Order: sequence, then C-alpha cells, then structure tokens
Amino acid sequence: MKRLIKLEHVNKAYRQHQALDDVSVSFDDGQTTVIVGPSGSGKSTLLRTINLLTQPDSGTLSIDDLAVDFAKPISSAQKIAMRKKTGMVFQNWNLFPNLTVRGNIMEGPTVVLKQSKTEAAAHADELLKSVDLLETADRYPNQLSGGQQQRISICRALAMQPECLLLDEPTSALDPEMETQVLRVLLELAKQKQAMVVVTHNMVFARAVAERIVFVENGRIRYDGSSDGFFNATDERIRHFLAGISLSEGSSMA
Amino acid sequence: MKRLIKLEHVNKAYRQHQALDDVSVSFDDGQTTVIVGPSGSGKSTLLRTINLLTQPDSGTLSIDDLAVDFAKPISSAQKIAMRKKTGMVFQNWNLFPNLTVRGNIMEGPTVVLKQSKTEAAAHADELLKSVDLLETADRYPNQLSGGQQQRISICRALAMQPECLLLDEPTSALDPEMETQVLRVLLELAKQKQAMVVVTHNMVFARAVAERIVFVENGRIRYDGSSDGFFNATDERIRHFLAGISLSEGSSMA
Amino acid sequence: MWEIIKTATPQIIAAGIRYTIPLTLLSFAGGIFLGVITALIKLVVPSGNPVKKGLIRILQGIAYFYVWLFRSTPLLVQLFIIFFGLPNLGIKLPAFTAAVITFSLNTGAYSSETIRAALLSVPSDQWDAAYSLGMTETSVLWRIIFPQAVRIALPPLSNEFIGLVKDTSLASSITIVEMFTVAQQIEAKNYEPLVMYMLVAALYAVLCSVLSLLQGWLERRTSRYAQEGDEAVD
Amino acid sequence: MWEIIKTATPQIIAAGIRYTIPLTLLSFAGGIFLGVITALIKLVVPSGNPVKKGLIRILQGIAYFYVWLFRSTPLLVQLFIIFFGLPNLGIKLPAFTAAVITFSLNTGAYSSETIRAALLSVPSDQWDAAYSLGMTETSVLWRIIFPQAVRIALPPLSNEFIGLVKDTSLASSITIVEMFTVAQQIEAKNYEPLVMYMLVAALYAVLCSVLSLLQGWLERRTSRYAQEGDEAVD
Amino acid sequence: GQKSSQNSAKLVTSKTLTIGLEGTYAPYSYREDGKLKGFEVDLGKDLAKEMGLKVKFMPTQFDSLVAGVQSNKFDMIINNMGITKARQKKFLFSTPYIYSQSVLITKSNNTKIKSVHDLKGVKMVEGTGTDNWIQAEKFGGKIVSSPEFATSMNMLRDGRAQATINSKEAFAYYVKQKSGADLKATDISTKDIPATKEGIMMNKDNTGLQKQTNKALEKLRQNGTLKKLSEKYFGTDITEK
Ligand SMILES: Nc1ncnc2c1ncn2[C@@H]1O[C@H](COP(=O)(O)OP(=O)(O)OP(=O)(O)O)[C@@H](O)[C@H]1O
Ligand SMILES: Nc1ncnc2c1ncn2[C@@H]1O[C@H](COP(=O)(O)OP(=O)(O)OP(=O)(O)O)[C@@H](O)[C@H]1O
Ligand SMILES: [Mg+2]
Ligand SMILES: [Mg+2]
Repeated sequence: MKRLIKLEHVNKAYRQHQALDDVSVSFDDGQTTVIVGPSGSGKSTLLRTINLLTQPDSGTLSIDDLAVDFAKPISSAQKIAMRKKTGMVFQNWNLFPNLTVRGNIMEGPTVVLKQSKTEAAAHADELLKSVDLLETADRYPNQLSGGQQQRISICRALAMQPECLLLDEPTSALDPEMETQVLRVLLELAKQKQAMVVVTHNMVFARAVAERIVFVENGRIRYDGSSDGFFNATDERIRHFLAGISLSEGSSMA
Repeated sequence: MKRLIKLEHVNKAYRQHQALDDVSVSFDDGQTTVIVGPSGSGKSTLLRTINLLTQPDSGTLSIDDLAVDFAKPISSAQKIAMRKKTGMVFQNWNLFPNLTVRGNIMEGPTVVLKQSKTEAAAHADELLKSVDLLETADRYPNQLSGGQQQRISICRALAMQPECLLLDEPTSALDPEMETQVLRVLLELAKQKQAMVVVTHNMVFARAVAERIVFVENGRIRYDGSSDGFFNATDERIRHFLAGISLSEGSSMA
Repeated sequence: MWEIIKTATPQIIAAGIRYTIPLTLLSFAGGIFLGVITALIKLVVPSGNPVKKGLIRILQGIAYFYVWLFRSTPLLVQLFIIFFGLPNLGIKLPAFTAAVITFSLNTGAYSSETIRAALLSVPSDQWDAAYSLGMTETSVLWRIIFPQAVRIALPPLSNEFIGLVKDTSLASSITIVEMFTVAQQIEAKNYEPLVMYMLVAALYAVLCSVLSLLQGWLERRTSRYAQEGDEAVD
Repeated sequence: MWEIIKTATPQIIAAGIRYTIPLTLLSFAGGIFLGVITALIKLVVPSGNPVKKGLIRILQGIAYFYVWLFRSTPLLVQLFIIFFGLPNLGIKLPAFTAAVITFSLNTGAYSSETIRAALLSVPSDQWDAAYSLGMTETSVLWRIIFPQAVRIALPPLSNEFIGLVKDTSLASSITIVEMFTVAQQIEAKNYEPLVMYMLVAALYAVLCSVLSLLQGWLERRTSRYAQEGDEAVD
Repeated sequence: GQKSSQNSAKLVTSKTLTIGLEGTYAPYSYREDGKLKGFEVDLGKDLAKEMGLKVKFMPTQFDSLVAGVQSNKFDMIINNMGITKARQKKFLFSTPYIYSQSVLITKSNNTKIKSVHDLKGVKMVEGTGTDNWIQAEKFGGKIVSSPEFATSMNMLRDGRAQATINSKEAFAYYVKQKSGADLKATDISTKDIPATKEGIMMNKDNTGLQKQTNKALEKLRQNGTLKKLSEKYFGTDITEK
C-alpha cells in the first residue's frame, strides 16, 4: 500500500515538556489508523504537526508528493499545498462563529476549491443530511448543542474531500446513537478507501474503525500494528491502559 | 431519601425550538443520577437550568430549602445562594484562561467560601494529585491538552464541596485510563453519599456510576428509573438509542 | 439670539458640507486603510528565508516608528509641519490635500492599535481551523478573522471616527475655513461666544448622532451571530 | 535657533509639570472610572422587580444620553460651556477644576464604548463558569472578566490616554497656561512657529513615549496567559 | 533670486494678492452674512485693486499667519500687526496704516484701577502672546491668558479678571454691539503706552512687494480712501499719527 503521510524523527518541546519525542510514523493511503494514548501524550500535537499547525523543532514530514523539513522555515504556499491534502476535525470543534452552519461547511469548498456557491451548498446540505442536521443549516454555531457542533465540524472537514481525514476525538460529544451514525459514515468512507487518522479515547469505537492502531505515550510511539494485536497485547503498559474498559465493563456491564 | 433538587413543569423555548418541554424531575440527596439522550435533546439545558445559568420560560426549581419560580424575576442573591449548593463541570470545560491551573481551582473556595489562600491551595493540590495533574499546577489552561483541561474543570467543581455535583460529559476527552480514574473519583464520592447528576454519552461509564438513569429526548423525559431497568428496557425507542453500543460491540469487539 | 442662530446656521452648515464632511470621510477611509496595513505588519511573526525575514523586520521597524511618531505628537503640529514645513523640502501641498494626508496618517496610527487589539482578540483556534481548510492567510483574514474582529473594533473605531469629525476643526490652522472657524468669525462680530459655541456644538451633534446611529446599526449587523438570549450581567 | 530652544524648553517643561501632567492623570483616572460605570450600566439587562427594572432603565437612559452628548460635541465647546456657561447658573468653577471635570466627562464617554466592547469580547462561557461557582456579579467582573477584557481594551485605551495628553492643550481656551500656550507665548516673541512647534512636539513625544512604553509593559503583563508558541499570522 | 526680488514683487499665485488674516477680530476682520468684512478686508481689496491684482483672503489662526508668510503660503498679513523691533528683524513691514490706541478696560463700578500704575498684582486677562500681554506684564499685572477678545470681555464681566489692556477701537466696537455690558475703558496716556503703529507684514525677502505695497498704500491715503474706511469702521480717523 502507498505511504501517504510519513513523519520521521519529529521532535517538539514545550519548555519543560517533550510533547513529541523522536516520532517516526507513517500512514497509508486507503487505511484507517486510530491513535490512542493517555491524556497529554501528544496525540493532538501529532495531528497538528501533520496539518502544519504546529511546527516541530526538527524532523521531516511528507504527504503524497510533497515534503518539508521542520528544521527549516516552511513557505505559506507549501503549507497550503500540504494542508489541502488533509482535512481536520478539531477536538474543540472550532466552528466559525460568524458563519451559519451551512456557511461553515461551504467555506473551504468555495474559497479554497473554488466551487460555485450552489454546488457547495448542495454538497453541504447532503453532508448535513447524512448527520441528521439539515434543519440547523441556517443557525449559528452558538445556537447548537455540543454534539451538534461536533457533527458539523466533521461535515466541514469532509466537504473538502481530503486525501486523508484527520479526526481528533470525533465522537467525544456524541451519544451512542450518533456515535453509530458517525461510525457508519467513517466505515463507509473506509470502504471507499478514504485514508483516515482518528484520535479517540473510545476503545469500542476504536475497535470498530481501526485497521491499525498506534499507541502513543509521553510523546513516543509504544505500539504500531494491527487492531487485534493491540487489544490482545500482553504488553504490561497496554494492558494497564486498556484496563479502564474492562474495569468499567467488569464492574457494571453485567 | 431526601429530595435535593426538584424541577416542576419546566419549559424553555429557543425561537423555533422547544429545548425543555414540561420537564418535571427531581434528584435525591446522596444519589448518582445519569442523564442520557440524543444529541440536542436538552441535557445541557437541563443542567444549566438547575444551575440558574439559563432561565426557562416557566416552571419551578427547588434545591434543598430554596425555591424559585421561573415565571418571575429571580434576584442575584437567590441565584447565588442556590448556585452554592451545586458545582458544575461544563461540556466545554470553560476554564479561566487568565488564571493558572491552581488559580482556577482556588478561585471558588477563596472568593466564595472565603477560605484562606494556603488552605485553598493545599486543597487544590490534593485534588490535582487525585487526577494526576499536580505538575501542571502553575501552567495556564491553554498550555494543556484537552483531557488535562477536562480533569481540571472537575477539580474546580469539587473544590467547592457542593451538595450536588452537576457534570456535563465529564469523560468525553478522557482516555480509558483517565476515565477509570475519574470514575473512581466519582464512585468514591458516591460512596460518601455525594449527590451527583451526570450527563454522559458513554454508556459503559453510565452503567458504572448510575444508581438511576434519566433518558431525555426532544426536551421530554422518556425514562426515569433504575439503571438495570434502562439497559434491559423493552421500549423500542430506548433499544434503538442503545443499539449504538451493541452495534459497535457486535461489529468488531469479537 | 434667534436672529443670530438663523443667520449663522446656514453658513456653518455650508462650511460643514464643503470641508468638514469630505475631510472626515476621506481621512477616515485613508486612516483605516493605513491602520489595517500597520496592524497586520505589526502582528506578522517574521519567518521564511532570511531576505523575507529581514524585509519584514524593516517594515515592522517602520510601522512602530510611524505609530510612535503620530501618536506621540500633537495633531496640530503634524498639520503645521506638513503644510508649512514640507515646502522647505520642496514639497508644496494644497491645504486640503495636506489636511487629508495628515488626518489619514494620524487616524491610521491610532486605529492601527485598535485594530491590532481586535485581531488579537480572535482566538487562535479560528486561525487553526481556517488554515486547516487550506485557506491562504489573506482569505483567513478577510473571511474569518476580520468579521469577528470588527465586532470588537467597532466601538473604539467609532470613537476615533467621531473624534476625527471634531478634529477636522484643527484644519483652520492651515487656512481651511471649516465649521468652527466660520462660527468664530461670526462670533467676532456678535460677541456671543456661548451662543455660537452651543450652535456649532449642536450642528456637530447632529453630524455625530448620524454616525452613532450608523455605529449602532453596524454593531447589530456584525454581532448577529453572537450569543443571544442568556444575559451576561444579571 | 539653539538659543531659542535652550530658553524655551525649561519654560515649556515647567508648564507640563504644573498643568499638562496633573490634568492628564486626574482626568484619565476620572474618565476611566466614569467609563467603567457607564459601560456596566449599558450592559446590564434590566431584570428583577419592576422598581429595580425601572431604575435600571432610567440609569441606562442617562448613560446613553451622557455618552451621546459628550461624544457628539467638540471638547472645546464642552470646556467653554462648563467654564463660561455654568456661571450663568450660578456655578463658578476655577479653571483647573472645570478642566478636570470636562476632560473626565469627555474621556469617560469615549472610554465607556471601548470598555463595553472589551467586556463583550469575553465569551459568555466565562460568565457561566464563574457564576456556577456562586460568585457575585462584582466578583465575576473584577476577577474573571476584567482581567481578560483589559488585554483587549489596553491598546484603544492607550490611544485615548495619549490623545488626552494632547487634548489638555485645549485648556488654554479657559485660561490655563499649559505646554502649548507657553510655546505660543514664546513664539509670539521670536516668530519661529515651526521651531517652537517642533520643540513642543518633541516634548509631547517624550511624554507620550513614556506612556507607550508603559502600554507595552502592561500589554505583556496582561497577556502572559495568552497563547504562546504557535504563530497566528505565518 | 535675491536680485530680482529687489524690484519686482513675488506672488504666491501670480496676478493674485494672497492675504492672511485671522477673520475673528471685529471690526478689523469678521464674517457677516456669510462674507468676510471689516476694515482690513476692505483695505486688502482696495490695495489689490490699486496694484492691479485679484485678491484672495486666507483666514487662519495667529500662529499660522506667521508660519504662512514665512513659508510663502500668503503674500502678506493684514492683521493688526504692530510694527516692533523684534518683528522687523524677521519681516518686512509697510508704512503704518493705523495708529492704534490702547485702553485699560475694567468693570464700570471699579474705582480702584484708574491708571496703569494701579495694576500691580491685579488679575488681568490678555490674549496669548499679544503686545497687550507684554504691556500688562510690564505694569506688574498677574495675567491669565485668553484665546480671543470676546473671552477676555467675558472674563471681566464674570469677575474672573479685573482688568485688561486692549485696543480702543475693538472695545468701542464691542460696546456698540453689546450695550448692556457694564464695562468701561480708561484712556492710557500715550506716555505710558505709545500708540502702536500697525503695518502690513511681508516675507523678509519680498522687498519688491514691499515697495509696491507702500506705493499703493500712499495712493489710498492720498485719495482719502483710507480715511473713509477708518470712519466707516471706527467712527474716527485713526490712520494718521
Ligand atoms: N442559544 C440557542 N439558540 C437556539 N437554539 C439553542 C440555543 N441553545 C441550545 N439550543 C438548542 O436547544 C436544543 C438543546 O440543546 P442542549 O445543549 O441542551 O442539548 P444537549 O442535550 O446537551 O446536546 P449534546 O449532547 O449534543 O450536548 C438543541 O437542539 C440546540 O440546538
Ligand atoms: N502551548 C503549550 N504550552 C505548553 N505545553 C503544551 C502546550 N500545548 C500542549 N502542551 C503539552 O504537550 C503535551 C501534549 O499535548 P497534546 O494536546 O498533544 O495531548 P493529547 O495527547 O492530545 O491529550 P488529550 O487526549 O488530553 O487531548 C501535554 O502534556 C500538554 O500539556
Ligand atoms: Mg488532544
Ligand atoms: Mg450538551
């Protein structure tokens, strides 16, 4: 399978803290990778690095036919070219408060992809329908519940038809029903060989979508392999990390 | 068991939308209630109503020995008196960006409860330790990961030692390990008969903490009863809502 | 007294239409243009290759110097030097042109600070979200950041606009006979400074009220999206 | 020319120390006080019992009128009326007092708009979070909202402060011999208006530069907590 | 062009006499019915006609008059400029066209101040930087500054100042307009304050213009125009020594 995104020897330090510690990892075309790891381990930083929103101190990144060296300054044109290949769903949604729901989704397609307004609007409405939010199209984000905003931010990223979708906690504000719906959307995308990198804390969800799991801890990659391999790992650290689910399951999912 | 919080015939409309539709529900002292329901069903609005952050159009609320009628103006003093009895953890964390992590937690105790700085700081550090974040005490919120901010907002609410803790999605940004940790904290609190109302989408988590489940849909209460009764319900709507978990479980938790 | 008001009013209004209003509008437009440019230059973080970096640093130096110079010295002196001083260097500007240039430069220096603050008040998350869509800096600025910053910048910018209306009276020192000067000339004959001052104040008030109404309307328009319903201060 | 500068400088500085600086400081303090009060009154949503509601409405009416009046009329006229007009009503203020009152009222009207915008720029989530802790409105304002608003308000308020320094020169119209007047008096003897104007501009520049430095320092202090590291404009 | 300026007048705008004045000092220059009027305005018009030029008035504040003539924004200033030694060092003057008398103005009921010798420690109001200011200072007055004539009069009437030294003509005109003002003027003997000679002020190196102006002024004096203007605006002839 083609290597789509490739990070090599990436380091990022915040004063006291090494958020990414010599990370080398790659993501393949057409594959769904789930990144898991403790809170504060560097997962968001990793996604932001791929999206060139955070510039690490050193290392290299290549996406498709483009590559950058983080030790050197990166031109805006280069950043934009690379960002167009990925679509990002933020942990905090980051919707544009000054645009309506539909406007949020149309923004990228019209401004960046130069789609016509009608075309972009039609596509936006289609996406909204797929997450059951068509009736909110003309509202502003602050008139929506958390879960509604979450879903709209997924639509916004999907509207760009990126080569690789980067999702940071795409289901954290969703109820099981919605989770299923988003899961279905993602599984459908996976079937169409849409490459995806998903950060999630929801192991049930992770199992459902992951073709591959990357486990990050303290800014280092501790596991990188199959989903089954991860959930059945004998590694002490992983077992402990996963213990959470079993505990919850054990203690009351009788 | 003593009724601690009691809502009666509460209505709240946002222009087109009836967010709360004749809601009557009460929460008991010493009990942990979990509120579940589809995204946009009114769960956050319900919590905000209890905390007097949203003023419904009509209905009444009583907490402990205090009561208000939403049809009438409510004095600030009354609001403050009632708010002191509850502690709120927001879906979006809402930490104070201008205060350090420790400052965020100390704010309520020093300003509202008039604790001494040293006392409040000691208590804050204790709470931070319990969620494994003592080393972040002097950082500002925007230097923290999502999960870290989430946990700190829980500490901030706990520091007020409220009669009832209101939590909106307290685990949405947490990994399983942290989830377990927060779960342990909540279970410990439950053991100490701390009343809690928890909104969550995480059914595993819900099962683990809930003594009682309230299911909300379209601003109405559809189920209000035991946790077991909910998860084993024969009601079509509830089964469908819960189907999400089974689907994920069924499809890949082999 | 009514006699005085009746004869003076049309003369003052004529001066307003001839000088005060065009001066204000032209200068404000120029000032906002300069203010936006300057604010952006100040906010850029120098990056890219050394040449580009050096260029940005030089531009920033100029921007800081410009803002410092025009905020630190009295407007009257600026007018004076541009009109009476520049001819010594061979630059001879007509009074109206000199006034527009000076007021624009002055307004630009002040408003750049206001605009800078407003741009900074938009959370960096919004930049992230827009960049992640592959938008260029210019698009992000125009389509995402400015619309949110405008809401914050409007009241202080209105202050500057309304202040400018009245500052144009300083143009009298470089031979422009605007509203205030006309009032003073009439007063020189009738010796009723209080009446004349109140009259001219009333006429300014009419002008400024129109601007205030405009501000209110713009504020409502630009904050359509902001929280409605729940009160902030209760 | 050096002779002129050497003799004029100490005289102008003396006037600055005697009038310009105290006038500015007193008026700005008064203005900010009025500005904060007015901004808060404007922002309150009338609620509570009918009497309280009515009272709030009246206060808001006064606040709107006050801001309108003092923004819409020229400062010079305000000074003039308070100094020369009020004696007709039996209120005879010494020039310095009249100047401080006028400048405070004027600064208050302008700064109230700036402060209002800055307060509005703090997300309502922050009110929610603070209220939920049981904090009183006053505590929320002082401890949570103001510290965040200050960051946004500082540049436009600095504009107003620096503007005020120079507006104090208008006090000459009510007999106060501040820096500019002294310069004019000297100039009337030496007939070097350009030199004198540049000199007084330089002295104002020194004063305002100190204020600009102070602004920079305050800005850094009040935004310690703001995003560091990742650039906004790249 | 030092040489050519010896003979021919340099003009800011060719064929036009550009005149700077304040326009805010009746009866010298002020506005009535939307038009500039006054003794000095009429004088300017007549001068220009005499010199075969069009005329253009530029009303400006006092400081700017000086700067304007220095930087060649106007050809001349006709604005009550007393011919003094200090000014003559920096500017050219025409021959005097007015001999202006100063008076001491007080409230009508003031009996304490009878002459300039009673001014020691008295609170006086004077225009910033005027000749009157210098006089008042000389006689020991405690001076507050005022931006314009009407303000000075207001200060006297409000009791915020006790006296002012000012132009006799300006006060005469003021009293004519405001008959209710309870102010009086005391003539100051020419020994204490000699009458000021007012002249037209021009740029230092415009000797050509000075010559032409003097010639035209002399003509106006000869044919009685100057006298007629003086009587029209001041009621008496103050154009002769
Ligand atoms: N300010 C507002 N204006 C208009 N509609 C609003 C506003 N706030 C909330 N709503 C609507 O009210 C409904 C209830 O919102 P609420 O936030 O209570 O949902 P929720 O149950 O918490 O959802 P989630 O699980 O997604 O957080 C939603 O449909 C939402 O769109
Ligand atoms: N601006 C910053 N300044 C200082 N430290 C930072 C900053 N941003 C992130 N960090 C630190 O870097 C580490 C990695 O953060 P990151 O957001 O990548 O974590 P994460 O894996 O996404 O966690 P979570 O699951 O809680 O979202 C954390 O310890 C965080 O505190
Ligand atoms: Mg994260
Ligand atoms: Mg919610």
